[in-house]
Amino acid sequence: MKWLDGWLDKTTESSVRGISQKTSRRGFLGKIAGVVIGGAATVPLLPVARSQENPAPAEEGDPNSCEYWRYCAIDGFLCGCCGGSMNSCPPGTEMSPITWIGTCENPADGKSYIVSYNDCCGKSSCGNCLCQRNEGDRPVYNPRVSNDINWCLGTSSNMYHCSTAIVIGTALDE
Amino acid sequence: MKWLDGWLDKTTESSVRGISQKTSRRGFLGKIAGVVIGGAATVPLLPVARSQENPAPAEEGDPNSCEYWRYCAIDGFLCGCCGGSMNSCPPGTEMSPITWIGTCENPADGKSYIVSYNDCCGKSSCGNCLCQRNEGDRPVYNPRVSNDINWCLGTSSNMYHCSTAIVIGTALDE
Amino acid sequence: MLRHNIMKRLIFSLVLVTSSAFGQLQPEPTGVIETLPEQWPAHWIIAHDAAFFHMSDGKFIVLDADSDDTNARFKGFFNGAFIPQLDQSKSRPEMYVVETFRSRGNRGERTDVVTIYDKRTLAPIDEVVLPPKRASQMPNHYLLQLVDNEKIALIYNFTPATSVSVVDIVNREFLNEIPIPGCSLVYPMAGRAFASLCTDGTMLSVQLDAEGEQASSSRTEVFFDANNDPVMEKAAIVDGIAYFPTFLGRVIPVDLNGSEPDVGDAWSLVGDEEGGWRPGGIQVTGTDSSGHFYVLMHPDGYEGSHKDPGTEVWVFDPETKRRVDRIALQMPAITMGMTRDDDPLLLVTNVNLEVDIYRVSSGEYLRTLDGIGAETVLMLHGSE
Amino acid sequence: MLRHNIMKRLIFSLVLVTSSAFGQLQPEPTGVIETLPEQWPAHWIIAHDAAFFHMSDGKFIVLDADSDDTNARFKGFFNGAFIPQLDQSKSRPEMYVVETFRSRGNRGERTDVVTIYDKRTLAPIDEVVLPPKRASQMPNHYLLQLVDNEKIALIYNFTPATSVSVVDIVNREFLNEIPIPGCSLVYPMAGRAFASLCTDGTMLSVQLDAEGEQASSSRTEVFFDANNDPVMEKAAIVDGIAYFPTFLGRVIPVDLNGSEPDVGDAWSLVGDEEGGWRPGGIQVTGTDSSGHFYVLMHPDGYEGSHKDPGTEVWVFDPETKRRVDRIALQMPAITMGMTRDDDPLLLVTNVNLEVDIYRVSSGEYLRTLDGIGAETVLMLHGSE
Repeated sequence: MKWLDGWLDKTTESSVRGISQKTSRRGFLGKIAGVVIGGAATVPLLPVARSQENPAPAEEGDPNSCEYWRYCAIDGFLCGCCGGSMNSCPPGTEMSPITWIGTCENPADGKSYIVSYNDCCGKSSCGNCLCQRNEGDRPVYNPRVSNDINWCLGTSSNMYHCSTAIVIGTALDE
Repeated sequence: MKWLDGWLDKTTESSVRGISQKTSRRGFLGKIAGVVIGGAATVPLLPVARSQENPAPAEEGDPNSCEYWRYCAIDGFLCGCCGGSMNSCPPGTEMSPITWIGTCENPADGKSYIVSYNDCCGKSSCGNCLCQRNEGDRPVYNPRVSNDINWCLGTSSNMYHCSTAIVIGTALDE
Repeated sequence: MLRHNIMKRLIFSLVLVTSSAFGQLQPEPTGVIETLPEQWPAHWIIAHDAAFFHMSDGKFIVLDADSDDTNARFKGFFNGAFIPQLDQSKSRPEMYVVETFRSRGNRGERTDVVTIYDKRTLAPIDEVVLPPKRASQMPNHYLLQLVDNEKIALIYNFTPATSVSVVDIVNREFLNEIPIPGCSLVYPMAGRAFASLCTDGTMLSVQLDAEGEQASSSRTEVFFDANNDPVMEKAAIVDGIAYFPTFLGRVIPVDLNGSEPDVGDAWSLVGDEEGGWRPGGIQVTGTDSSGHFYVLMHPDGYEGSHKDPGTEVWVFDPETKRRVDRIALQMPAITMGMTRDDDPLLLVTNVNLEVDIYRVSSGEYLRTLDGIGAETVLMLHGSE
Repeated sequence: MLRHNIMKRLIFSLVLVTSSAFGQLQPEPTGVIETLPEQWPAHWIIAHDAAFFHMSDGKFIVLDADSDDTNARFKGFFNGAFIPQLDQSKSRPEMYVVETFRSRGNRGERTDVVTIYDKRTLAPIDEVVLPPKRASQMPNHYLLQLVDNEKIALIYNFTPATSVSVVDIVNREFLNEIPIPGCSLVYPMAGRAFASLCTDGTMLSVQLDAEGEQASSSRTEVFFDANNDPVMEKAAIVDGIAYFPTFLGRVIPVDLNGSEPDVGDAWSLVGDEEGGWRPGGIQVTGTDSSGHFYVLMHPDGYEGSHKDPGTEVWVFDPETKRRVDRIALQMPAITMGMTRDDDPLLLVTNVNLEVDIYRVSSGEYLRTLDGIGAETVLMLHGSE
C-alpha cells in the first residue's frame, strides 16, 4: 500500500515553517546513533555484497529509512519499523500474496530491480515509518503499479498493517 | 466519563518543558478572540443571571473551558466542543441516563451544586477539549462518584463520545 | 427510547438528590440531543478524516467554514470505518457512507455496507449490505456515485477483479454486480449508466436496465497512455463533462451526457507558463457553480511528483480552455475541495494536516479550521 | 494457509517477471512472518496503548526496554478493542485480552470476548465469548485476573450492577457469572477464589466450586472510609498480600492467602516526610521480585490530586514498613509498571505520553521509548 504523501514527512513542513528537524529524520539519526554508540547486536544493516553463487543485489543504505532504494514506489508503514523487516512481516500478521510492483534503481550496482511491495495484513496500522514515494506509480486503473490500493487481498483479513519491499527480479534495459 | 488526567492538559508539559502555551489554553484564547473580533452570533456565553421565577444557577466563565466551574469532577471530551453544549449531546449521539455526580462550587453565587455528568454515546471519541478534574472523584468501587467509568450505560451503544455537565440540584451545607 | 431514558434518568436524579435542597432549583433538562437543519448553510463542509493511523475509526466532520469560533463551527461528526467513502444526496437530506466492518475489529468476518445518514441528525437511519468486495484504497470520489436522478448508488469493487455493485438507494436494496474487467472506478453518466477508466487507455460505459443488470456496454477508442502520460482518475466534472488532468499537465475532456462517452481534444493546463508546473495531490480537482474547474498544482514536476503537495490552485474556464485565476496557498496542500455556492470557498488540507479555507473570489486565505480532533483529513466536501 | 498463500504468490511473481532477466537473480523469499521466543527476555515489556482518541483501535505493543535502536526494539503489537484489559500467563506462552466489539464499529450488536494470544506469534489462537457486561472503564489490573493456578480467568462486570464472569481459560469455556452487589473488581485469592472492594468499606471474598459457581462468601469488617480517605483500588500485591495506598498516603495491607481476606494494620507511606506527598496517577503501584513495592508519588497533594502526575517513585519494604528508596523522575509520569527480574526496570508514561525507562538499582533514567506509534499508553506491563 502506497497511500500517503511525502506531506507526512515533516521535511515539507520544515521547509515551510522553519522547523529544524523532521520526525522521521530524527528517528533515523537516533537509530544510527544507537548503532554506533550502543553497538546493538540486532542492527539491521545489510551486507554490502553477497556471494556470486547465490546472486542477490548489492546493498547500501538503511532499510528502515524512507530514502532506501527499494522504496522508490512504496506507500505505507515500513515493516522494518514494525517488528518485521524490509522483506518479512511482523509477528501475527499475514503477508498478502498479491502486490504492486516498483522498478527501482539500486545505487550499489546501478541496476534496476523489480520490487514487489507485499503488504502485511490483519492488524491495524503499524503507525511507524510512514513512507511514500511515487516513482513509477500509476493511477488505480493500472493496479499492478498503483500504490493507492490497499493490497491486503487474498489474506484472511484485509486490514492493512505495513509494507515490505521484496526483490523478485532484475529489470531489463533500465 | 472522567478518565484522563490533567497530564493531557499541556500545562503540565509546559511547566516541565518550558513550552509557552498549552493547547487547550490556545483554544480558549482563540475562541475569546473570535467573540471579541469576529462577533459571531453563536457565542455560547451564558446569561450572567436568570429570572427568579425559574431559578437557575448564576453563571460566569466559559463552558468550553476545562476551568469552568461545573467540570470540577469531569473526565472526558467537553460536548460543547463536539457539536453539543455543556448540557446537550451532539447530533446523532444518545445521552446516557445513568451518570456520575460531582459537587461543584459556583463562583458566581458561592453555592455548591449537584452536577450530573451525562455521557453522550454511540460515536467514537469526539477528540476535542479533553478535560479531567478530580474534585470529589472516588475509586470505581464507589461508582456514583467515579469518573474512571465509561458511563455509556443504558444506551443502545456503549461507545463514549463526550460528556455533559447538567445541574440537577443544589448541595446542602457545602 | 429517548423519552424512556429521560424518565429513568429523572427517577435516578430524584433518588440521588433527596438530600439536597431540590426545591430551590429548577433542574436542567437531560436527554437533549442537538439537531441540524435539513438544508445546511452553503459554507458548511464535511472533512473526511480517514484516520490513516486508526483506520477502523474514520470520521466525517461537519464544520462551518465561515466561523472563527473553534467550538461553534464544529457541528458534529459521523463515523466511517476503514477508509470509507462518502457521497451526499442533493434531492434528499441523506448522505451515504460505504464502509467495511469485521466481526472482531481488525479480524473476523467482513461486512461491507452502505450506511445511510440523516443530515438533520447525523445518525444512521438505514443500511444496505453489499458483497464484501468494495475497493479498499485511498479515498476518491469515483468509488461511490449516484446516478439516475439519485435512485441508484454505484460502488466500485476491487478483489483484484473489478466490478460495480448496483444499489437501489431509495428502496435500500442491493440489485446486482456488474463485472468491468480491465477497468476501474465509476463515473456517472446520464440516465441509468456509468463509465469506467481502463488500463488500455479506453473508457468503458455500461447502461443498466430496470433491475440493475447490464443492458448494453461500449468502449471508446484509446485516448490516453496509461504509462507515459496517464490521466489522473481524479476528474473534475462540469455539466456532465469529465475533465481528466494528465500527469504532464494536459487535460482531456470526456462528455458523459450521451449514451456513450465522447472524448474531446486534449489541451494544456500549463500553456506557456514556465517552472515545470504539474497537477498533484490526493484529490487534485474541484468545481464551482459557475462552471469553472480547479486543479491543485506544484512547480518543478518530475516522475513521481503526481501526489506531491500543491502550492497553488489554478482555475480554468473549460469553455475558453484558459486559466482564469490562480490562488497561491499560504501553505502547500495535499488535497482540495470546494463549496458549491455563488461565493465559493476553496478547502484544502495543508501539509501540517490542518484544514485551510480560502475565498475563491479574492484568493484570500480566511482561516485554519484547527481543533477538530482529526488525524488525517484526506478529502474535503462542500455540502450539497 | 500461509504456505498456500506463498504458492499463490510465487505463481503470480513468475507471471509478472516473465519479461525480466529472471535467471540472473535468486528472488528473495516471500511469505516470511517473524516470530518471537516462547520465553521473552526479562526486559521486554508490553505498552498498552488504550488509544483514548480512537478506542476501537487499542494496541498492546511489545518492546525491548533495553534497546536504544528504535526499530530493533519494536517487536510488534496485538490489537485490543475499546479500552481492553490484558493479563499474561506465567505457566503457558499465552496472553489474555478482554475486549468489546460491535457489529458496526461504534454501533450495532455488542460482543465481549476474552481473546487468547500466543506469545510466540502475537496472533489470536482462540476466544471465549462473555456476557456483554464487562466493565468499560480506565485500565486497571483488577478488571481481569487469573486464579487457581491460572486455570480460571475472572472478569469484572459493571452494567452498573456488578458481577464477575468466571471462565475456564484452559478449556476456553465460560462457566458462570457471580453477582457481587455493592462491590467491585477482582483481587486474586489463594485457590479458586477472589475478593472485591465494597462501597461500604469492606472486602467481599467469594469461594468458587468446580463448576465456577459460588461455594461460599464472606465479608471483612469495615476497614476504610470510601469518602474521606478511600483506598485506591490500584493495589500492589506482594506474596499474596495486597497493599492498598489511600488517598492521604497511608497503606492498608490485606492478606489474600487464606480463605478470607485478613486486614492488617495501616501504616504511613509518607512518614515524617514534608511537602504534602501523596500517591497519584492511573496505575500508581508496582512490585518487584525482591518483595518491595513501589508507589508513584506527587508533592503538594490536595482533594482531587489522586490522579495527578507523579514526580517520584517511592520504594517500600513491606516487612519493615519503611521506604527504602526514592526514584526522582526526569519528567512527571501518569502511570507506572515494572519488569519482574532481579535487575528490574521501572516503566512509566510521562506527561508527554512517552514511555520512560529507569533502572531501579541505580535510579538512573535510561531511555525514552519513542517512535512506537502509540497514542495514549495508559498501562505498562513487564513480561511474565
